[in-house]
Amino acid sequence: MMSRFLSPNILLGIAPIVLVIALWQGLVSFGFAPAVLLPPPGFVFGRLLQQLVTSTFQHEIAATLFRLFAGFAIAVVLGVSLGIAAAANPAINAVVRPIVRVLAPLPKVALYPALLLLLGFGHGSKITLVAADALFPILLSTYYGASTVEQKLIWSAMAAGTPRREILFKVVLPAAMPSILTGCRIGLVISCIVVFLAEMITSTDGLGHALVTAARTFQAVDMFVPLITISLLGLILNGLLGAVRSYLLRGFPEA
Amino acid sequence: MKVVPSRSSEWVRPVTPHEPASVIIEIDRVSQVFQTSARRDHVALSDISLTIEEGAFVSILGPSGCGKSTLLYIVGGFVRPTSGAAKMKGRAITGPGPDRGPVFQEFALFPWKTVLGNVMYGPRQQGVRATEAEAQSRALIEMVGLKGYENFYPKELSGGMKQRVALARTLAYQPEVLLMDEPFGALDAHTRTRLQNDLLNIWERDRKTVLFVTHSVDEAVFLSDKVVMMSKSPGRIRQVIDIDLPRPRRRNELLLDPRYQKYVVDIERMFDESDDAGAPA
Amino acid sequence: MKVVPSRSSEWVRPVTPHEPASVIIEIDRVSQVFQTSARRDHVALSDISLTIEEGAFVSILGPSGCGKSTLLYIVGGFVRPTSGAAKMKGRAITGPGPDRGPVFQEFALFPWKTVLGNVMYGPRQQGVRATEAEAQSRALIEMVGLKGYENFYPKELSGGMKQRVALARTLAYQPEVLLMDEPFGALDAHTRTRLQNDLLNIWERDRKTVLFVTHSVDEAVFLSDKVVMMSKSPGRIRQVIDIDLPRPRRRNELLLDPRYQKYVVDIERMFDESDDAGAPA
Amino acid sequence: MMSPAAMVKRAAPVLACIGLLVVWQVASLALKNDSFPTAIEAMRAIPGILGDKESLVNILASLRRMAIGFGLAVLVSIPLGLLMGRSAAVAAFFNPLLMAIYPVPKAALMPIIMLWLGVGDVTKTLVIFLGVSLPVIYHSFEGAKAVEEKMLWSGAAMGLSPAQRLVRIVLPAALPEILTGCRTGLVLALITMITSEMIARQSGAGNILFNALDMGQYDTVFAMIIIVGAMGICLDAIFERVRARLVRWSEPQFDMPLSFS
Amino acid sequence: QQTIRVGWTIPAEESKYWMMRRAAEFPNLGKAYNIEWTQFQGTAPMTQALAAGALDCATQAPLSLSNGVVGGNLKAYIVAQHVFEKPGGFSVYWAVKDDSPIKSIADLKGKTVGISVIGGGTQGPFNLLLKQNGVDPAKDIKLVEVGFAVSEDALRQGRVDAVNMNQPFAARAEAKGGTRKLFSLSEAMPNIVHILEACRADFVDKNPEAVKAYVRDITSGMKKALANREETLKVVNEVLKAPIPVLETYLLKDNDFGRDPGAAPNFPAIQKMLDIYAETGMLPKLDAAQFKHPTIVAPLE
Ligand SMILES: Nc1ncnc2c1ncn2[C@@H]1O[C@H](COP(=O)(O)OP(=O)(O)OP(=O)(O)O)[C@@H](O)[C@H]1O
Ligand SMILES: Nc1ncnc2c1ncn2[C@@H]1O[C@H](COP(=O)(O)OP(=O)(O)OP(=O)(O)O)[C@@H](O)[C@H]1O
Ligand SMILES: [Mg+2]
Ligand SMILES: [Mg+2]
Repeated sequence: MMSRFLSPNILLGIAPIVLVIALWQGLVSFGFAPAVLLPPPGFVFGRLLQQLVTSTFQHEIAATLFRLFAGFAIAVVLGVSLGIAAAANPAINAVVRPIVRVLAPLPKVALYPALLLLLGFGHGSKITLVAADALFPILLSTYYGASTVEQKLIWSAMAAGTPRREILFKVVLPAAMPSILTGCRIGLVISCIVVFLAEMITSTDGLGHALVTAARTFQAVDMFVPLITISLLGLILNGLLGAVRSYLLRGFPEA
Repeated sequence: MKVVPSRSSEWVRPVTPHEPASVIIEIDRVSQVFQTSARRDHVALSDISLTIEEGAFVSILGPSGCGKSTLLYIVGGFVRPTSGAAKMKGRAITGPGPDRGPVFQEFALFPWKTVLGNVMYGPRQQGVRATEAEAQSRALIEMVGLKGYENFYPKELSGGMKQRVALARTLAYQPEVLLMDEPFGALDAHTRTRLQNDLLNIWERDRKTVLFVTHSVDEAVFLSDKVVMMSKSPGRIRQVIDIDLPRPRRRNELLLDPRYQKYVVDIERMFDESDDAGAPA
Repeated sequence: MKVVPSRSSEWVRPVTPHEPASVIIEIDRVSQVFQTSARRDHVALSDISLTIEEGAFVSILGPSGCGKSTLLYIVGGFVRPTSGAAKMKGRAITGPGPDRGPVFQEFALFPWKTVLGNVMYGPRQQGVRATEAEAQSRALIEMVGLKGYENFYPKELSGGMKQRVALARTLAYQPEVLLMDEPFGALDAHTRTRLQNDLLNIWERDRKTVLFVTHSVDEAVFLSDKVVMMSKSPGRIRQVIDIDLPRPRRRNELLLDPRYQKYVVDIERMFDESDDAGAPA
Repeated sequence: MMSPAAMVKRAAPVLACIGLLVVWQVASLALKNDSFPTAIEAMRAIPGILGDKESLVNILASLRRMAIGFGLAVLVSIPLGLLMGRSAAVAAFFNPLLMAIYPVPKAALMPIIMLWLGVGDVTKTLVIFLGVSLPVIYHSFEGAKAVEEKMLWSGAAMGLSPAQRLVRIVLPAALPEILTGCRTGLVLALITMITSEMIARQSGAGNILFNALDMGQYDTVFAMIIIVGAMGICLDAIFERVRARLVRWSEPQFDMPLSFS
Repeated sequence: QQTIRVGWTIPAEESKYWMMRRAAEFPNLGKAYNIEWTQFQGTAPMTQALAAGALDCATQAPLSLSNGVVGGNLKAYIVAQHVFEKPGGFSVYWAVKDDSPIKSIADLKGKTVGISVIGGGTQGPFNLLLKQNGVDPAKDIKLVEVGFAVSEDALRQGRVDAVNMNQPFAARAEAKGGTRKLFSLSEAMPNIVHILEACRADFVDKNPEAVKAYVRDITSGMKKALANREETLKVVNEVLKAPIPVLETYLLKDNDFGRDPGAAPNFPAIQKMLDIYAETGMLPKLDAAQFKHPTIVAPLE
């Protein structure tokens, strides 16, 4: 029922993050971690603010965001449509299910070298990797969500003359929405991780690239700036997803 | 009451139910056996045969769990009977269609749509233009007494209100056959009486066929041309009673009619005769 | 009928409802306002005050959507009223407790438990030993006519069967106050009558207090000491009527009693007087 | 005797696998790319791996870490997710924190993780733990949110304390959704089991795979990928068994009418 | 009995591979001290692990070690050396396709060039060479990171115009043909030291005896590796899983890196490399002497 963000809730949410930062500061101050490996948070946030206004850093963020969104969008479209199709049609299910069983648990990074050669060192290979990793959580959630849709909802729609194909969009999709959105949330987090990983393995720009170059030369502060950025990005994207969620699920009791 | 544009508004229904009408629904030796989780067979319907004439109002009465809902699902085409077959206009029923509109016992409203959205769904699906569908739907919502609740989501409605939305949703797309599963079960007497009259009006005007599950003998006799009495364990048809009362019927007149009272008393007695608290087959 | 071990089986309930009994539930100027998704306030209950004496059988009658369920939720402690307060035995109700047992309109059975598992849940929770709880539960299941269905899961039951399981589940843990929301709404007349009698027996033997929502004026008059009539938009109490009929009551005797008939007719007329199809506040 | 349709259904998984291999074979032949060997080349390398005792020890070591990581993650995440689902305050407290922490790639934190946990099993198990817990927490969270309130009210009226309600009502009611999370968790467990061995390795399946990758021995890389895929099939089959047992009560009673023709 | 946590990597640390695979031939190993082996992907993560105290000794490149010293407060001794570029032997080189129009370093202008690790050890000499030929490594070329394992494919697929080659991948590519050497690192300086063995200074100071025994075994491991090529091929095959026929084409032959028979670090060469890094702006000026322990350094008998 509490669909609106109340300010006490925001405070509650900020509290643990502040605690973590305090813990971080404590670890540095009391010597549990040398500053060269774990720089004090003040430094990192200071540098972040400095960096944010530079065009190079903005360019890195833009590159990462583009790959992130492109890959995630592909994963959502593919995952949702395949998941629903598999839940609705036994023939498709018989094909998709074993393929998913095999492909889902594969470590996609191991295919990254092959992807690089196929798609080059630019956006293409990274977007593909992000999509491949984010796809399966979304697909699985959609599948399970769609296969537990209340039968009578489908019956009602069919009796109202909805053609079978449209049932998927008009009933199964909205009814499975809570589960799909959970899958998307997981897919989004995975996308964040994977886009970073891909950029760390090989790239010439992006936050992941900024991170490895800093890490190799032990510039701890510069290394933490991309980390904090991705953290903030995660928070922001999650907030957006939360807003989308409470809009889409406004009729559901759990919203 | 001009909410649902009638298909043939000039047409007047003959008042005698016994005129030779064409058969619209034919249920032919239908049985339904469920596999329970305990891996046992459970016979819900056993050898049901029934024919329903076009334009007839048929009620089904029977003890709880005797298979009334299951029978409706089969006619609706939602469930395939284990054996036997149901036909509509001579063609086997293989799936749901907009010619048969169900009102489910559990309502089954779309939780992601508002009251208006739920009611408009059918007409929109049938290709009615948005403005027109909305006007029709609003009229139906008003008819079921939910004016002002158009933008409420199902979770914000009371049980009886949900039931009325489900009723309006099905009426909105004007199916030829209505399959109604205790559609007034959660309503107070007053609302119930009003909706019974509304339903009769629509039925008489649009020459619909209605298959109506109810627990109220009263209601069954008041509304129907024919009452099907079922018995339990396994679900069978016990008796089919033709209700030979003049139409149009008015509640207050009918209540005083000794024929009406006799029907009610007879049917009630019949139920009392058998103790139906049986165990599953 | 020896299914529920009575707490004081020798105690005989006085037949006159007007003896000075102690108040068990006190509802004091309760209002309930819901926030709808459309961000509007919707007044479900407005300024409700009501006292219920210990051991009384009180029915609530009212048009669909008038706030009967909401009122029950407040007494159950499931919902905190927007303003006003409900008290039980002088103490403010702050949450649910095993002293008040609800039977919900939507049944709310545990889908992962069988019929037996659902019914046994309460007694087991109260610390009754497994064998004893099972014996009691089986007896209750038999009472509601579901013998043979003990190992069925809720999804395998018909609507009326689920409702009976919900009833048995609540009776099983013997709450002092029963909060019943149309507990017989989905039952056929025959089963309904049987369960009404069973309920009266339990109530008379165990001196329970019952708050009973129903849509049947008949049922309300037959069962109750007091009928609360509510009106809609926003939900208010219109009138409280004491039913001054002798107990124990037998249905067939009562049907012939002119006092009974007068009550029914009076209450029905009262409802008819007002047209309650209001819009939300 | 099986009907032809049933036989096709039975054989579908096998057919799909064969189809996958054929597509792979054709694609790799068409692409002529050394780092993308043909399916046959990759399969030829499998006996070499499975026949080698050391490799088997490696694979078992990985599986052990995976089992521990998965088990711990499930044990921690389900209660946390359920609590978040039932208490707005708990959700408001943890959600932003988790959403700030999870997107950070663990590989990037290696220097600090190594500082406290070294480079051994603990670190890798932690990585697996984090991978698995993400979907389990969030599916439990959503599952708990969607539990019908009146079921909880019934429980409360029977005298269940909030903690008991969480365990005895929210948990079973949310179980189908939780299991969906576990299913995704299983996938991520296998992936992180391998990738946790990318940077620092002592023993493990990832060790074999990434060594081969570093050495440009792509047939071994892809043979390992096939082996991981096979593990995926087995684990999923086991999982589906367990799932079918646990949530029999929730499966839809009727076939999806979409396929009803 | 002291345990030493050792980091290693592939593909050119034969004496350590011997110790891992033929432990029985090292009498002190397992008696005087113990080793916990952890394999890493590259030297940079090992530097981080050394700085974090998660490793005691590890394979290092001069650049990564120096980065650890400059940025990570790492104090370490170079106790042995694995491979270097001996004149006439293998030198990491940049290859182009046979039919490529690129004939000289100057032709690289405007091209996409692959390098195994951007900012890695080879980039100092590489940058120097480019500069000497009038190419600005920062502006005139597009540098992409291509691991050694995929460099051949990347070149053949046309993803890069030139790419660096290392053994054993170079040997494999040469056997196939179709590529040609454009320039090699040895043109920037001779005797480039590729990988070393380094140990954390605090660990050495605390456990001088164990480290001494370890260095002694590295020395003898190197001896064994050089003395018995047949067996070394087998050992390397077990570790790298690279087929013996491929190893056969280069390992410990003339077209391989150089190995000092006593695994002795070549401090002057290291100093020279540090100077190049300083010159190309990758590092501040450093003195190689700080890495030298007075007694514990290979060769130790
Ligand atoms: N999925 C199922 N598995 C097993 N048995 C089932 C299933 N669905 C229904 N049944 C059984 O079939 C019988 C008929 O059920 P049905 O819902 O048709 O009854 P009904 O006449 O509509 O009852 P009510 O008036 O209570 O709604 C019941 O005994 C029920 O237990
Ligand atoms: N969550 C909610 N949000 C907004 N309005 C609500 C909500 N829950 C209930 N209402 C409104 O409160 C009013 C009373 O609902 P309630 O369920 O108490 O009615 P009722 O008397 O039990 O009706 P019925 O006989 O149909 O069950 C209704 O108008 C309903 O729309
Ligand atoms: Mg039914
Ligand atoms: Mg209600």
